[in-house]
Amino acid sequence: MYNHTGSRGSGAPGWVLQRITGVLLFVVVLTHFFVMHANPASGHTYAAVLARMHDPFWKMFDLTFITVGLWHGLNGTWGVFRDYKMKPAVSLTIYGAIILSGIAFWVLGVNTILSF
Amino acid sequence: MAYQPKPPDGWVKTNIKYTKERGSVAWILHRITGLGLTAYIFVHIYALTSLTQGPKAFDDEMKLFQTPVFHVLEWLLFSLVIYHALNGMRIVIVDWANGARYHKKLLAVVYGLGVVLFIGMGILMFREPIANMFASLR
Amino acid sequence: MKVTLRIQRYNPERDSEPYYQEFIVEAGDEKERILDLLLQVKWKFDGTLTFRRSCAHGICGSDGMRINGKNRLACSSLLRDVNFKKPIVIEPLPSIPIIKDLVVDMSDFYKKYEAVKPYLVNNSPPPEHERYQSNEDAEKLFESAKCILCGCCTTSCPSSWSDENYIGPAALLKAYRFVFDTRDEAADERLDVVDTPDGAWRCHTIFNCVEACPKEINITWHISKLKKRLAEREM
Amino acid sequence: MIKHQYDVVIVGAGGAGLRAALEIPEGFSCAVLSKVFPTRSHTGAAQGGIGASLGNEEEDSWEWHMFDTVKGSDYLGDQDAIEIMAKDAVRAIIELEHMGMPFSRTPEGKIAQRKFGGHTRPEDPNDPDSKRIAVKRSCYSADRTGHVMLHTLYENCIKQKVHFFSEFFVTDLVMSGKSCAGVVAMDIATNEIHVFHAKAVMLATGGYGRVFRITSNAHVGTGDGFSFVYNNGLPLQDMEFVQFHPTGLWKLGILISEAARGEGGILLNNKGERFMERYAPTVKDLAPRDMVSRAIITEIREGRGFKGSDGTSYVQLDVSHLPKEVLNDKLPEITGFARTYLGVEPTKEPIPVQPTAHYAMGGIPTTVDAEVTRDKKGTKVTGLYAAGEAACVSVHGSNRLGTNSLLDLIVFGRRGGKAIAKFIKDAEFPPLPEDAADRTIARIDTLMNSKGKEKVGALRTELQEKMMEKVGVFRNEKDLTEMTAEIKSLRERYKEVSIDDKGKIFNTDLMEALELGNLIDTAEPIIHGALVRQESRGAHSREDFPNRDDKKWLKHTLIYKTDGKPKIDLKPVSITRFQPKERKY
Repeated sequence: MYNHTGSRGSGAPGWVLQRITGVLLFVVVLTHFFVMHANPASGHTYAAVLARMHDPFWKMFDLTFITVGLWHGLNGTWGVFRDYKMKPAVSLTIYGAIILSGIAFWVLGVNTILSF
Repeated sequence: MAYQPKPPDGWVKTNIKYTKERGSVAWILHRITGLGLTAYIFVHIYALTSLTQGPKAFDDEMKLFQTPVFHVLEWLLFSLVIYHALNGMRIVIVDWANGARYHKKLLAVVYGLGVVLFIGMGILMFREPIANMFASLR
Repeated sequence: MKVTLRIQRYNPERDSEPYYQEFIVEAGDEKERILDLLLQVKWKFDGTLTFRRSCAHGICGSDGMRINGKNRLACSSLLRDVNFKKPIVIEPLPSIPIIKDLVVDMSDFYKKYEAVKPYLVNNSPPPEHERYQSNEDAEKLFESAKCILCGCCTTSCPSSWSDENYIGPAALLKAYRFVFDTRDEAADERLDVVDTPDGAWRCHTIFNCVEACPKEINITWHISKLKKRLAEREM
Repeated sequence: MIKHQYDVVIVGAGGAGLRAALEIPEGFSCAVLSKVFPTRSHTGAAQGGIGASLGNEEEDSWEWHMFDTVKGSDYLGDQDAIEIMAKDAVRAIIELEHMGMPFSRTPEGKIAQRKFGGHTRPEDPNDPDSKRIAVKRSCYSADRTGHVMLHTLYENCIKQKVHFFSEFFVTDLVMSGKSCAGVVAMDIATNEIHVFHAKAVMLATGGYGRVFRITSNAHVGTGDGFSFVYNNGLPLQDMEFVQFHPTGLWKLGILISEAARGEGGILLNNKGERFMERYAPTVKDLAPRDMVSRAIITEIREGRGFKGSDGTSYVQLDVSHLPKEVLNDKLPEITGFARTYLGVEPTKEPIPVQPTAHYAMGGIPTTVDAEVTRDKKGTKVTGLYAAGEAACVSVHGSNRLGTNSLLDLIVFGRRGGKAIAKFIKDAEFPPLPEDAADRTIARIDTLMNSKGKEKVGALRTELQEKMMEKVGVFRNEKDLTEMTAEIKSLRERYKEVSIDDKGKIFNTDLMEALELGNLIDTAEPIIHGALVRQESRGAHSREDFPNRDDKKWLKHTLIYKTDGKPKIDLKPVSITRFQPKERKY
């Protein structure tokens, strides 16, 4: 039976941000891929990575990538899960897991970048 | 009520039974690639933590990733990226720029451009083996 | 020309599960309506076959059903629109309860329709004459006003399949119809209903509704306008 | 059996029923019963528009509208009622607009109007006797006027929280002495019998198009209301007047609105002639429907029709010369119908059309306040009301003009609602007879247990084909006499009908069998009325009596069911402003 759940807050900010981050990632990921992976011969030694990591531009670039990418991916994942009916406990667990793992990996990634 | 309507099929069965429209295929692919890429970001971040353990740990790991098998996997990963990116742009156009009126044309562009970029990327990535192959033919 | 209809049957008084039954009917030509073939079955072979029908030309919205895997109106689908070389598979609309054979329980669908306050609200005293509205503003509503409430869209939507609490494309279209009416004053109340996870945000622009709509309404376009309006309101 | 008590019960949720429901004041209970979900009602199929002398596009007046309606009715319409309708039309349209109906608009933002058959104005507005030319009087919303009107009315009913009983099939009236005490209905979903005890009952059950083979009407148009009244000893009025719409889609009968001709479409015979020029030199293709239908049948009979693949004949409706924008913006549905059902591309080729049974001018006799009357003196039946196509006020006389049906619904639906609202304030519930549902239960039991050989589908097809053949556009004594015998035998054979579905859930087999009974009940007065009326007037055209006979037949017929031949009574026509004249266009 249809049971309207009323005010669980607007989905608008999430929807708008998902699109903005999407457009951002479109640029960031493709750049990353072309720079890092299109040419398998270059840039994969410790020294080369270190050199890039000292460049503030690339540092910012990678920080953006990790932040925006994780947010976009996890918000999307939550969006997928939310489409299916779940018991509140299950849904809360999944939501928690998504947030915690997001924070954990963000810290992990930022720590890597900022170690240099 | 004196009668009990039969509850409907679950969503899995309905998804399987219902005609696969272009749009719904694109949506399913978008979800799968999205979930896949999110999982990959986790792996990627974790793998690069070896940078903090010094040059040896990192270079040893890189050796593994620089094998041909991983290059092919990388190329396949790119197909997920390119599909999710292009289809994502289509969704943005649908949502923000009247794209709903010509979504099928947009979808054709997504697939067309996707294939072109995928092949292009393949040529870029494997230009050395390809060049070698042609050289040996000469 | 002989055509085979493979019809999903279910009689709650007799059957525990739906099953399929085949009927071979005689069709004049490719322009025969599927509805007429169903009526042929009912009137000649098996009077127990149960389905809704009324106007028989796609304006009343009674005979929405799934024909060869896709939601359509039986009266506005002709033989040539489907593959009739193989048995034509006819099933009730998916993902809503089946009352009998092809008759489904639409009460949930109507509840969702009513949830968006589908009526003009204007509390200012009306003028003696009509409320003026430019033809452009009027035409913005025409496509959405075509809706016949057949249920083909909402029951074709994967978001509805996974959660029946999703308000569905038909109700969202109806919300558009009034939110964008220049004469209406209750847009905010309606947007409140729609601005929930069970509302517009569960639409993932899958376009199944557009493919299914027998009146060729681009429902997704209308929902996208609604989402933009919601986003603007929020910002 | 389940009993309900409501102050008002409205049967039928089309335009008239919904409009009436909106008039029931708060504090009184009102139930609207419909055998389909309200928005599936046949009002939704109306296309072209709703007539009112708004004068938004060109000068117009309600008197011209009234005159056109009177002339269109071939002077059989009651002029007091027509005056009320034509005067009230403007207010009614404005009210619909205020309710939210999305109309097409003029550049100034007013309701747009277009030409329609039979609607005219004097060429010189200051000289009422000057030549009359077509006028833009039909208010429209593309070619889905009925659809948006039905939805608007239903929406307003939701707003007012009207109580609907959807998919309840009414089977009988409950009469308590001389007044009406409610209705008996069957819940289609469960086969349960419900008795609705009411102070006032309104029948808004629509028409009977399905009596005929080729019809623009929905499958639900089975004349149920006519049958209830007829079987309860009350009369039906002017049943012989059946409107055949000239342009039904060939073979299917689906309506191709007069708006197609209002926007400039023309009819062609197989010589490529615009034949309406010969039949109605001034308004040509925009002549009233009865004349155009007769013209088409005449063309076909004289060999100027096109032969279809199935042996039937048709003429062509050509809209291909109209600008594409007109077709797309103003006639999208009907061009769609031609494409979908006949594979004809209306922008390039003409559409095959033939006359199709469309509208019941006659029906349940009522006063101008929708109160049902029981005799020629106009004695009212307490607590019983009727409106819409089921009723005969009579504003359409012997031939209805296009756009006047939607107008009829909202004008007399509202008046009926108001009359009911006034009535229920002081009225008491009439006693509910113990045996209220007995007749229905017996009828259903008989059908459910019958082992007879007759089948609903076959019997109905036979009825429809014979009616089409013998009681169609042209009629004569021989055919009609044969048909009276035929209907008698059909009635006998109906007793032998058995059904396949013996179940209790959503038994549409049973419902169709009950509807067939209603169809036969409705066909009988049509045939007898047509046989008795020895003249040609409006839609009733007797080959053996080709002229109008005002001396003898400027009268309404009232027809009562008896055990033998139905009893016919005559009722005077109200003539106020316009004396009968020859009807020429």
